[in-house]
Amino acid sequence: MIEHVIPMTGNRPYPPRTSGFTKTFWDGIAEGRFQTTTCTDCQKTTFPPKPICPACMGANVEWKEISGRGTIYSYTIIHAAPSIFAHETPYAVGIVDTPERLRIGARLLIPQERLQVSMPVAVGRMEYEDGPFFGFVEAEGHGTK
Amino acid sequence: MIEHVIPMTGNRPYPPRTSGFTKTFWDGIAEGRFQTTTCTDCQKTTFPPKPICPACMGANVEWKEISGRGTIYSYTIIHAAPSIFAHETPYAVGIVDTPERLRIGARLLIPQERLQVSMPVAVGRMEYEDGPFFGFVEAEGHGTK
Amino acid sequence: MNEVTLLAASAVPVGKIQSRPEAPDQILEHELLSEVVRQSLAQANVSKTEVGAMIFAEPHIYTKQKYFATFMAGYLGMKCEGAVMEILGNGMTGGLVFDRAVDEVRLGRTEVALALGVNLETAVPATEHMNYTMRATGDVDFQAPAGFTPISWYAMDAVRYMHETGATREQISSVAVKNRKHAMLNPLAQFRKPMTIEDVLASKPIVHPLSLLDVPPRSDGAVCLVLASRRVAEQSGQPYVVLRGRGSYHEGVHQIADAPADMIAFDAARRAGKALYDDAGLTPDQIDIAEVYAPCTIVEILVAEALGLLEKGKGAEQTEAGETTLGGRIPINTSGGCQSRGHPARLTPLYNALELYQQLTSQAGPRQVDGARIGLMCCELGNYNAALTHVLETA
Amino acid sequence: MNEVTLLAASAVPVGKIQSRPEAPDQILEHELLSEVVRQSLAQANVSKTEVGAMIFAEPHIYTKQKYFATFMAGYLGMKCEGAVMEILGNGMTGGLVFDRAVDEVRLGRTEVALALGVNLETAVPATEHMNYTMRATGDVDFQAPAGFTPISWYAMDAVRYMHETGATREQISSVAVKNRKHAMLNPLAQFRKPMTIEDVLASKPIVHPLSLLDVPPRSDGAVCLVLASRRVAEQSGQPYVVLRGRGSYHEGVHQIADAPADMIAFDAARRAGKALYDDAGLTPDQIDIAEVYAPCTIVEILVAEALGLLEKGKGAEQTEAGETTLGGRIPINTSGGCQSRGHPARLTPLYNALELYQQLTSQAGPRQVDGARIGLMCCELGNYNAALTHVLETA
Ligand SMILES: [Zn+2]
Ligand SMILES: [Zn+2]
Repeated sequence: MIEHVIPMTGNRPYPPRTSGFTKTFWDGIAEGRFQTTTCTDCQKTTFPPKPICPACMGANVEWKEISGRGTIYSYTIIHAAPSIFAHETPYAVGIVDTPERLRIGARLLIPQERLQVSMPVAVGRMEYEDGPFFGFVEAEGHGTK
Repeated sequence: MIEHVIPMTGNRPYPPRTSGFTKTFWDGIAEGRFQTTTCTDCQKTTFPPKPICPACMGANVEWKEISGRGTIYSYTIIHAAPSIFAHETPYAVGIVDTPERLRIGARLLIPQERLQVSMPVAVGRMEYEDGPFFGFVEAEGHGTK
Repeated sequence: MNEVTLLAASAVPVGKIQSRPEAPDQILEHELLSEVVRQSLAQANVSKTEVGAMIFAEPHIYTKQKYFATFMAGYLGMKCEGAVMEILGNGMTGGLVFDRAVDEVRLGRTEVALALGVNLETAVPATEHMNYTMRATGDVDFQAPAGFTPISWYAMDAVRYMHETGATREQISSVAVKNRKHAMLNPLAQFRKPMTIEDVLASKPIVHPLSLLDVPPRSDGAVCLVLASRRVAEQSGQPYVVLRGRGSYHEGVHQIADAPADMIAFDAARRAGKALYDDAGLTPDQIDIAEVYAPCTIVEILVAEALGLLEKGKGAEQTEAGETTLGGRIPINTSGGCQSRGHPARLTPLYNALELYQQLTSQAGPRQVDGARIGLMCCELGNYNAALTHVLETA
Repeated sequence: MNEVTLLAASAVPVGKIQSRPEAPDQILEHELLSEVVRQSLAQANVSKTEVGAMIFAEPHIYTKQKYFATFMAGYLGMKCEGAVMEILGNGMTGGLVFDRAVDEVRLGRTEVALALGVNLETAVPATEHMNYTMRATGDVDFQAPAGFTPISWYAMDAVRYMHETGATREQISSVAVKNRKHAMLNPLAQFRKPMTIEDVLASKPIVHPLSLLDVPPRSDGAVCLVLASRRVAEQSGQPYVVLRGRGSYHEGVHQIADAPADMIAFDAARRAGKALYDDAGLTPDQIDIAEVYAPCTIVEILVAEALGLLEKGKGAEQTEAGETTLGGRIPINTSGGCQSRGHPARLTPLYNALELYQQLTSQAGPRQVDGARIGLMCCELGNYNAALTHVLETA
């Protein structure tokens, strides 16, 4: 479940496209579910979600909700951005590894001075004016140390 | 010498670029000279003009004025054009072979019903509002038969 | 060097697939192609771990995902010891993709290579698309400003051919009627309704003397071919065809030479054809079927003449007489050709290879050419200023 | 198969070449490249009629003349029995161009092939250019919307490397200082003024922890290499180098895997390196010099470690200690590398090959590595998710 909501200013600088297939994912983000696909033949879970299984090339996949928790494998702070993102600089992006053995690249909505490798994070919904996107925030309880 | 001037409406739909090298050609068009380059090593004349010789790959070329006369090798009338040319449709383009043994692709400013293979033509300056381009008109004296 | 086979070929039907920018559900390039790859591997009965190279036709600029080849390698999790790359070369794009995929197997860099791509363009109006393509088929400073369009060069071939040979417009357009007959039998074809010569002649003028039904439609497509070593092909238990030869020639010209020359001889095709016949040890009369890249009706005639499949200067007449129709002496473009099978430009040569695969493995259904064992394909750059030829043979 | 040599290499100095749209005198892509081709053929002492293939790096979208390869074949009147084509593949573009040109000679399709291209982009602001390139270095729907930039992935390599190894920012940035020292001796380099580690550390932050002088500048370029059969090379009377081996690997990942993995091992480079050493019968310690595709300082360290040229986890420290500097144990990027020689992205691997050619034929002037006989080059896709390696040797 997506517990965190982060208000964002303006529209999404580069809105994702939605296909008949990925609609399930994006609708889920809007509705508070963080989901991806798992192969019902070989059990491989993959992210981003895919209509075919990249492990066995089968076409039998099903959606499942994932924890949305993970730890930062690495991160960076972007000072020089594409012009469509310039108004959001500096912003942090990172690589998050999850307990489902997924690796996800995403925006990190975490103060720069707190960012560190191995920090626990949780998925959040970035609430832009024209629609949502996903990112990660510092996991609750982590900030107390 | 370019004897014919054809008034055109508006700006050139797709204006050619001018380099330090091709400036001589485009200035010539504006000033009434139809020119190209000849290799001073192997005497090859080429069109469009080039700073290197495509016959011997030498770099010794000189500009020379050419007759601007020729005959139509083939032609077509374009009814479905790129949008930037749509307002000029239908228009004719063709392939002109010249006495200097050059082959030139260009606009043919000739009434459709008169167009024919082997028709003698002469170079003309298309006078757009933002600058000139070259094309071919029916050679004088040809129309009398 | 390794012998190379074509072991499988899958594609979506040619047609209008690209979604408009405002459509709520977008057709995504990678989803479309992934399914085709999946089908082709199933058809080939090879596992994804055997694939060691992926050669892509570069998608059009309209396709959002850039560096599509390496993206797809990631999307499919395809580990490759051979090349993962995108190729561009006008109408030859698909042919070069095929050729390079073959080379990866030939050179032993992998035993299985994919030749694949996606072509999405139909949601962009033709008049806008041409603002871009006119910069590809002419000198942008000396020819594009005159208003040449890509197919205007072929139209000039037609005018000249009619002038030199006395061929009629009806004879040239009979190519389109013949191709429609073929397309009616091809489930992958874009246009499958009956069509007469009167329909062609009455269609909207596009580039004199060619009308709407003489020229290619706008088409989307997605295709994947599986090239494999003979060893893998034999072990697969699936039908396959063998690459018997190839030829290639670029005459050092872009659209028109800088000096008078015989433009309608399609000399590059003649030379690439000769190289092919020499390489394969064949003569033109031994070819059972041919799939040639021919966006316009006139082009099919000229390339077939240059390849020795039709008689020089008589190609239009011979086409009208049915020599290239299914059941005729030398069936050409049994797929339906660019006019009716459709013309997803950067993939057309790959769809042509698919047609040869189906014919030479006797999987062409109602359009099957009886006893077809040797098939030729040919594609081009510019106004056939370059040609690339391959001959495939029943295993 | 034919043995292949690198017989000549010409280029314009890397720098800002592209003209702004409003400039009265435009730099034309074909005029720029034609002169480089002319020089390379003169240097190789081969006539244009011997050239039988031209493999191009596809120019950027900003280049007006489309289907540039076949246009150039026409502009130069270059008749070719081998391939005329354009290739695209991120940072690997130039490497794939080199590799395919080599293959045309290797397969006997020609005795002389050109590997060439033009990269014009500097008149387009970086912030605009990135609106396009961000779609190449990530999933356009799942990653691009987060704001990843092409070099942000390398920055994350740096953060992780520092975390795992304890390497310092100063050690990583010592790559840039070393490369500037090299560039000061290279007339083709874009930046040749003296520079200190303090300059790097004080430069504007770009992608933490990398600053302006850790990352590549915007660069234009034009380059042409002449690949030739051993027979042609010998007859030329000119100095040349021999291709001794190659390796290639794509790990089936685009930027990041879909599962946790060691991102900074650059496993594709390790495997392509192993394939190279096996093919050439060499070990890493036999390499005299290396030119590696490394847009950012950290990348040079990681790829050198993966190729066995530096010790795993110690590359930053060894670089700071001067092991990869001219005069050091294994000079890397004697050209000045991406940071100082410059980074015309689609041509960088071709400029790297040019540097090896000059070094291995003892034409590198004041930056000549004494006794350099064996040189390695390596380029990549994504975040080194794929690597292509070649080793060249003095004839
Ligand atoms: Zn599976
Ligand atoms: Zn000359």
